[in-house]
Amino acid sequence: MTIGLGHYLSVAAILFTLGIFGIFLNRKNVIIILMSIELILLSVNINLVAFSTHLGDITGQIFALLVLTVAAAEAAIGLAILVVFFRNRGTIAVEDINMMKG
Amino acid sequence: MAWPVLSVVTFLPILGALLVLIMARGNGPIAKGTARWIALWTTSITFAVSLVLVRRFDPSSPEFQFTEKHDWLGVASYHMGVDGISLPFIILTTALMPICILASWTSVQRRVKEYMIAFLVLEALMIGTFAALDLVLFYLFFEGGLIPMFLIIGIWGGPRRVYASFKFFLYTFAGSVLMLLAIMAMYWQAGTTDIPTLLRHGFPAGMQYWAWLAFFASFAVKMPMWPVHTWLPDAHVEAPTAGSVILAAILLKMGGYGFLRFSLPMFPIASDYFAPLVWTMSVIAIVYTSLVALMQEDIKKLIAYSSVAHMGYVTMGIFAATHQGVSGAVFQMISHGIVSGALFLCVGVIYDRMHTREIAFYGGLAHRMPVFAFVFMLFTMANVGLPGTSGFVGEFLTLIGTFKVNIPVATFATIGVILSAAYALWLYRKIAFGTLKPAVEGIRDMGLREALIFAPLVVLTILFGVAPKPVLDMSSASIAHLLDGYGKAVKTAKEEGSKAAAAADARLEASVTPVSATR
Amino acid sequence: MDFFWTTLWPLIIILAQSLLLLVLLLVGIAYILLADRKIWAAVQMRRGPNVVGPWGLLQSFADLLKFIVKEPVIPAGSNKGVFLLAPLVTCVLALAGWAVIPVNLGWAIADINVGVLYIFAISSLGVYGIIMAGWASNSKYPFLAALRSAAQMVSYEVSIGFVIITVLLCAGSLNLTKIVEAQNGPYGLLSWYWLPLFPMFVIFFISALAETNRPPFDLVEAESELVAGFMVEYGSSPYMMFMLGEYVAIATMCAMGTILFLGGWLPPVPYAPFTWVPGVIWFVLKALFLFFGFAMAKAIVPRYRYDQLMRLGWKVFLPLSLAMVVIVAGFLQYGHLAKAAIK
Amino acid sequence: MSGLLQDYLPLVIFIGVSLVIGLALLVAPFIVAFQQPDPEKLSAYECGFNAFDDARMKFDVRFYLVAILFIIFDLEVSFLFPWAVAFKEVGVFGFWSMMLFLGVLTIGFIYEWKKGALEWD
Amino acid sequence: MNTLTSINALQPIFPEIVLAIGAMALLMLSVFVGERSARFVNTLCILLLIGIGALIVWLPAGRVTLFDGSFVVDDFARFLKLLTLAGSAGTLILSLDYLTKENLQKAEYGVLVLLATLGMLVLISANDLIALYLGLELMSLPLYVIASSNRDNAKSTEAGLKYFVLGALSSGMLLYGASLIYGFTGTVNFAGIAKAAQGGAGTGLIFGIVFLFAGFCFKISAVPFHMWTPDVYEGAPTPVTAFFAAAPKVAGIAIFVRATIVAFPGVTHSWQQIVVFVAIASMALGAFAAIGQKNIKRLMAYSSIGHMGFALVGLAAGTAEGVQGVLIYMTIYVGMTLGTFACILSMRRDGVMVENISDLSGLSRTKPTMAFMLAMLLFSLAGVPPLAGFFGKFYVFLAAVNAGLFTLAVLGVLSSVVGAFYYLAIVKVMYFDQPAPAFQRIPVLVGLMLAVFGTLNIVFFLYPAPLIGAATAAAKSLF
Repeated sequence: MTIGLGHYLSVAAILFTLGIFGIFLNRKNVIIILMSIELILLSVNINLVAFSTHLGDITGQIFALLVLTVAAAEAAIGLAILVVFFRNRGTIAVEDINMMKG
Repeated sequence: MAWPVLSVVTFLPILGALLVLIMARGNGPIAKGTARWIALWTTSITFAVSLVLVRRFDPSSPEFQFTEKHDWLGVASYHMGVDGISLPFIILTTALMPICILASWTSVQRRVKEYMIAFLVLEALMIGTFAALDLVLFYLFFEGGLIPMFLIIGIWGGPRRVYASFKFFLYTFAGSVLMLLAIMAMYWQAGTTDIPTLLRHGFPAGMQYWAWLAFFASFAVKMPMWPVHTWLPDAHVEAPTAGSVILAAILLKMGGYGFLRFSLPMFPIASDYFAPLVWTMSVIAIVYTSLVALMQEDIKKLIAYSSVAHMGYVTMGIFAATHQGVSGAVFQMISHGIVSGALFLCVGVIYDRMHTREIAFYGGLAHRMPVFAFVFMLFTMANVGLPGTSGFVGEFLTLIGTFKVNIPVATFATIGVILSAAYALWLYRKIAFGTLKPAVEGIRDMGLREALIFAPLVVLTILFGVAPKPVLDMSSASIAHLLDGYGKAVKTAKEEGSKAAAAADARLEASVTPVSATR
Repeated sequence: MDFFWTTLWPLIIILAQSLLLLVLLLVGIAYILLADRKIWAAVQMRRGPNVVGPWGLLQSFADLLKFIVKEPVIPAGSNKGVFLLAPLVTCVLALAGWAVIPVNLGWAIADINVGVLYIFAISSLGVYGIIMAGWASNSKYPFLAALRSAAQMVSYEVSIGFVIITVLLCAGSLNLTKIVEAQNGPYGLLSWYWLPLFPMFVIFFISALAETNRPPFDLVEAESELVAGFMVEYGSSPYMMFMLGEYVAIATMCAMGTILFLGGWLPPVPYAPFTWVPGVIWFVLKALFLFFGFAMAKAIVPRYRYDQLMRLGWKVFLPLSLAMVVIVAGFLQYGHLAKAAIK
Repeated sequence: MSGLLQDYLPLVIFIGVSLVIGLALLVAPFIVAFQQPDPEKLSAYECGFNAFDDARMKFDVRFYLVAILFIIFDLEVSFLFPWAVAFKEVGVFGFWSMMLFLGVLTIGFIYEWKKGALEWD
Repeated sequence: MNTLTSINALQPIFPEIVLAIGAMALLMLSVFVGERSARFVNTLCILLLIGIGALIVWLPAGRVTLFDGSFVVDDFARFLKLLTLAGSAGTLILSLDYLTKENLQKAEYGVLVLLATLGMLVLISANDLIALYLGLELMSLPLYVIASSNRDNAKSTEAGLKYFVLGALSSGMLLYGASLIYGFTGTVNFAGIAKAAQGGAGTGLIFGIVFLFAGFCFKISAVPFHMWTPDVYEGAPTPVTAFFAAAPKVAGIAIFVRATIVAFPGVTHSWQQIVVFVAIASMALGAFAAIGQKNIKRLMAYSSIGHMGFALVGLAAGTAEGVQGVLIYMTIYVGMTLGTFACILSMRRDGVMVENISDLSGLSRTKPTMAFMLAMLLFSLAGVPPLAGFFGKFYVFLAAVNAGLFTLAVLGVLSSVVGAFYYLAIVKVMYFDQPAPAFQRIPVLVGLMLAVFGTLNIVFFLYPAPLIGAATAAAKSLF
C-alpha cells in the first residue's frame, strides 16, 4: 500500500473534525478550545503540504509557513485575552462564559 | 412654462416645515402660534399655487402636462407631471390641508411645532405621490408618507394609538414592498421606470398577472379593500381629527389612484382577468362593512367602516373599466375626500367639546347646536348619496358603469346604498335628534373658526352634487385615453386567446412561473 | 535473502550504530559527571569523589546502582502517568538530539539536511519534561520551580535561535556536516566561526548555561534555596533520569558549540601532523574544552538572581543577538562594497 | 529505501533505542528496589507542614507574558531559518524584506520594553 | 521576484505602507511620550486615516496588480477602501470622548484600530488566498484585542474571549476551505482558480467553497455564523461596537464579493445557492430575533445581521448590478451605523452610559433633535423611503429581481417589514412614551458626527448620483 494524497487528506479531515468537535463538545476548559483551534490549523497545514507535494507547487508550503506564524500570533492573543478574562472572573471554565446570554 | 410649478407645489410645504423648524423655538404659546400661522400660510399659499395648475391645465389633452424631468438615480429620473386623473387629487390635497391645519388649531396643544412639521411634510409627500411620473419616485413619495402619518397617529392619537400606528405602518409597508419588487421587475422588463413610457410598453401577459397582484397587494391595503381593511378603523379611531381627515380624504385615494395609474393601463390583461375578483371583494366590502358599521358604538369607527364601503364602489367602478365607471370612481374619490373629511371634522367638533366619541353618549344635539346639526346632516346625506350632493354622482356613475358589464355585482352594490343609508341615518338620528341628553347640556355650537372650516366643504359638496361637470371634464380625456388603450389591449389578448385557446392556458401556466416569461 | 540484505541488514547496522553511540555517550556522561565534580572540588581545594575505584573513577556507576535500588516514591496527590512520563521525556529527548550530531565526517547516525532545526526543536521540547514534572507532582514548590525553569529556558532559547541564525547566514546550510565543512579554511582554527562571530560565541555559551539550568543560572534547583526545584518529589531512578537528561543536554550543547563555532572534527591547524589525528578526537577534545568552561563557570561564578537572569536574557542577549543578525546579514550582503571602498 | 526514509529511519531507530534505555532505567527500581510506602512518605513536600491548599494555584501573570513573547520571537526565528539558509539566493530583495520584517519586530520589542513587559522587579 | 526594482513600483500600495509605518510610528510615539499622549495619538490616528483616504484618491486610477498578482488595486478596491477608512475614522472620532470619560483613553486603542484597518485594506485588495488570509488575520487579531480593551470589565473581556474563540474557529474553517481550493485547483490566485474551475466544480472544490464561505459569513456575522454578534456587541465598549459594526463588515463583504465574483464565475450555480440561503436566513433572523431585545447594542447586533443578509442579496445576484447594489448598500449602511452609534454614544445619564431601549423613553421631549435624527436613522435602517436606507435595499433587490431570484426578493422584502417592527418600537419609545430623565449634554464630536450622518441620511435622495456613479464604476472593475 502506498500512502497517497487521499490518506493525508483523510488525516487532515479527521483532525479538522476533531478540532471542531473539541470546540463545541468541550464543556470544561477554554484552554482545550485553544488547543482545538491549533488542531484545526494543523490539519490545514497537513492539507496544504500534502497538496503542495502532490501538485509539485511550492505555494502550499509557503502558505503553511504563514499559517504557522499566524497561528502562533493567534494563540498569543488568545492566551492574553484568556488571562484578562481569568483575572476578572477567576475561572476559565467554558460554562462560566455566560454573562451575556446568547 | 417659466417656472416648475409642479415642483413648487410639491416642495413648498417642505419649505414651510423648515420655516417652522427654524422660527418656532421653545414650547411657549408664542412658538405654538408661530408654528400654526406658518403652517396655515404655507398650506394656503400651496393651495393658491396649485390653482395655477388648474388654470393652466388643458383638460382636452390626455397627455401629461407640466412635466419636469431631471436625472436622478440612474435607474430612475425625477419626472413629474399631471394629467386629468391626478390633477383632481392634487387639488383635493392642497385644498384640504389648510382646513386640516385650522381644524387642529385648538385641539392640538401638545408639541404643536412637531405636529405642524409632520403635516407639512405629509402634504408634500402626498402631492408628490400624485405628481410623480416615475415609479421609483412614486414609491418614494408613497412610502415616505408613512413616517409622518405614523408619528401623527402615534403621538397625537388616542389611548390605543401605539397599536393603531403600528398596524397602520406595518400593513401598508408590507403591501407596498411587494409593489417595489414588481416595480423592479418592470424596470428590467422595460428598461425604465418612467411612467409615460411604461404606459405604452405593453408587458407580456405572463408577467402582468403577478405584477398586477403585487401592485394590488399594495393598493388594496392602502385603499383599503376587504379583507385587508382592518387597520383603517383602528387608525381612524386613534388618529387626531386632522389625521383622520387626511387619512380618509387623501391617503386612501392613493390606492384608487394607483389602480388607475398603474394596474389598469399597464396590466390590462391581468386587470381584465382579475376584475371578477376585485368586484367580489368590492361587493363584500360594500355589504359587509356596511353591516359592520351598523354595529358600531364609536362615531369615528362607524365613519371609518363607511369609508371602506365607499371605497368598494371605487374599486368596483375602476375595474368595470367603462367610462362611467372610471369617471364615477374618480369623482367618488374626490367626493368622498370632501365628505368623509368633513364628517371626521364634525366628529372632531363634538369630540373637542365632550372628549368622547361614543354614540350612546350623545343625543339631541340639534337642540343645542343647530348649525352643527345642519352641517352634519348635509354631510350624512352626501355620504348616503342623496341626489344633489356630490356623493350621489359618484355612486351613481360607478353603479351605471358596473351595470354595463356585470349586473349581479351592481345589484349587490346597490344593496349597499340602502345599507349605507341605514347606518348613516341611524347615526344621525342618535346624535342629533331625540331628547337632549343631560351630559351634553352645556355643549356649545360651532364657532366662527369652525364654521369657516366647514363653509368651503359645504359649498363644494353641494356644488359638485349639482354641477359635477368641471371635475368630470377635467379627467374625461385622460380616462378616455386610458380606457382606449385598455380596451385595445384586452381585445388583442382575447383575439389571441380565441385563436389558440391552448396557448392561453399555457400562458396561465406561465403566470405561475413568470421567470421565463419575463425574459 | 534479498530482503535481508536490502532491508534488514541496514537496519541492523543502524541499530548497532545507535547502541554504540548511546553506550559511549552514557559512559562519557558518567565521566564528565565525575569530571564536573572533580573540577569543582579542585577549585575549592577539595579532592572530590575518590573512594569508589581508583581516583573515584567508578563513582558514577556506584551512584547509578544506588539510585536503582532506592525506593521509588510516587506522591499520593500526583498525576501518576505524567509523573513518570516526565523523567522519561526529559531523558529520551536529551538523548535523541545526538542522533544528528556528526562526530566526524560522515559519522552521524542520521545526517539529515535540517540537522540544526532538529536539534533546535528537540531542545525546545525539553521544556515539556520540566513542566510535566512540576505539574504532575501536585506540590507547590515543584510547580513554581517548573514555571521558572520553563520561563528561563524559553527566554534563552530565543537568543540561541538568533545565534544559530548568524551561523546559518555564514554557512548557508542547515546540515551540521556542511556547517562544519564551511569552516574548513586555510587558516585552521582562525577560520572557524568563533572568531568572526565571537560575540555570538559568547552569547551562545552563556545561553547554553542558562538553557541547561547550569550554574550560575541554576536557581531553579538552587540547592540552598529551593531544595531541588521541580524534581523535589522525585527520588530513585526517575530523579536520576532528570540528572542524566541534564548532563546529556549539556553534552549536546557542548557538541553544538563545537560544531557551530569550533569547527567540529576539523584539526586546529590544517597541516600534518594535526591532520593525522582522527577527527573524532578533535571533536571530543573541543567538546571537553567547552565542558571545562561549563564546569569552571559552575565553580567560580556566583549564582544569578531570577530578575537578573531574565533581564540578561531579554534585555541584553536578545537585542544584542538581533542586532548581530542584522549586522552579519548586512555585512554578507554589502561587505564587498566595504571592501571595494577600502581598496 | 527511498531518500526520505534513508535520512529519517536512523533517527527513528535512534530515538527508539534511547527510549528503550530510558524505560529500562525508569522501570528498574520498581522491580529491584524495596518498597514500603506510607502516607507521610507519599505526601507532598511542604517544609514539614501539611499542604495548605491545591498546589496548582494561581501564579504570576508574567509567566504567561514570557510564554507569549517566546512564541512570537521563536516564530520569528523560524522565519529566519529558511531566509538564512537561502541568503545568497534571495538577493537584495530578500535581504531588505527580512530587514523590514525585523524592523517591525523591533518596533514590537521596543514597545514591550517600554511598557515594562520585560521587567522582573 | 525581482520585478520590484524601484520603490515606485510599489506606488499602488503606498496607502498600506504609509498606514503601517504610521501605525508603528504612532505606537512608538505613544510609548516614548507616555500615557498622557493617548488622546493626542488617537487624534493623530484619525488624521492619518483621513490622510490615507486622500492618498488613495490622489493615486492614479486604473487596475494594477502587484506581487505576482496577489494584490490588486482597482476601482472596486478603491471604493471600498475609502469606505472602510471612513468607517474607521468615523468610529475613532466617536470614541474620543467616550474613552476619556470612561478612563479608557489609551494610545493602543487608536493604533490597534489602525492595524485592523490596515488588515482591511489588504483584505480588500487581496487577489489570492494567501493575501486573503493575511489580510483577514491582520484585521481580526487587533479586533479580538480591542473587543476586550476594557480590561477590568468582565463583560468586555468575555466579549473578547467569545469573539476570539469563534473568530479563530472561523478562520480555521476558512483556511481549511482555502487549502481545499488550492488543492483542487492547483493555485491560490483568484484568476487562476477561476480558470481551473471553468468547467464546473468537483466535490472537493465545492467543499472548499463551503468552508471558505463559512469563514466569510462569520466575519460579516451572517447566519449561521452569527452567534457571536449579539454578545460581542453588548460586551465590547460602545465605540468598539460601532467600529465592529462598520469597518470590518465592509472589508468582509468586499472580500466575499471579490472572491466569489473573481474566483468562482464558472461555478456560479454552486455558490449562488449558498449565498441565497445565507441571505435569507440572515434577513429573517435579523428581523425576528431583534424583536424583544431590550439592550440597544444587542438590537444593533441583530440589525447588523439582517443588514448583512440584505447586502448578500446583491451578491447572490452575481451580476455587476448586484455588486453595485452591494457597494451602495454598504456605503449607506456604514453611514447609518455611524449615525446610530453616535446616538447610542450620547446615551449618558448621570455620568454613566445607559444602553437599554427604555432609557430612550420620551427622548423627543428631552432631546428633540437627537430623537429626530435617531428616528430618521431607524426608519432608514428599516428601509423606508425617502431615506438613504431605502436606496440601499432598492439597488440590491433590483439586482436580485433581474437575476430571477424572486423567492429571495420576496422573502427579503417581507423580512424587511418584520424588521421595521422593531425599529418602529424604538421610535415609539422615543416619541410616544413618557419622558425619562434627560441625557447629559452630547459631546461635541459625537454631536457633529450625528449631525453629519443624520443629515446625509435624510438628504441623500436629493443627490445620489455621485455615489451611484462611483459604485457602478467600482462594480464594473470586477467583471
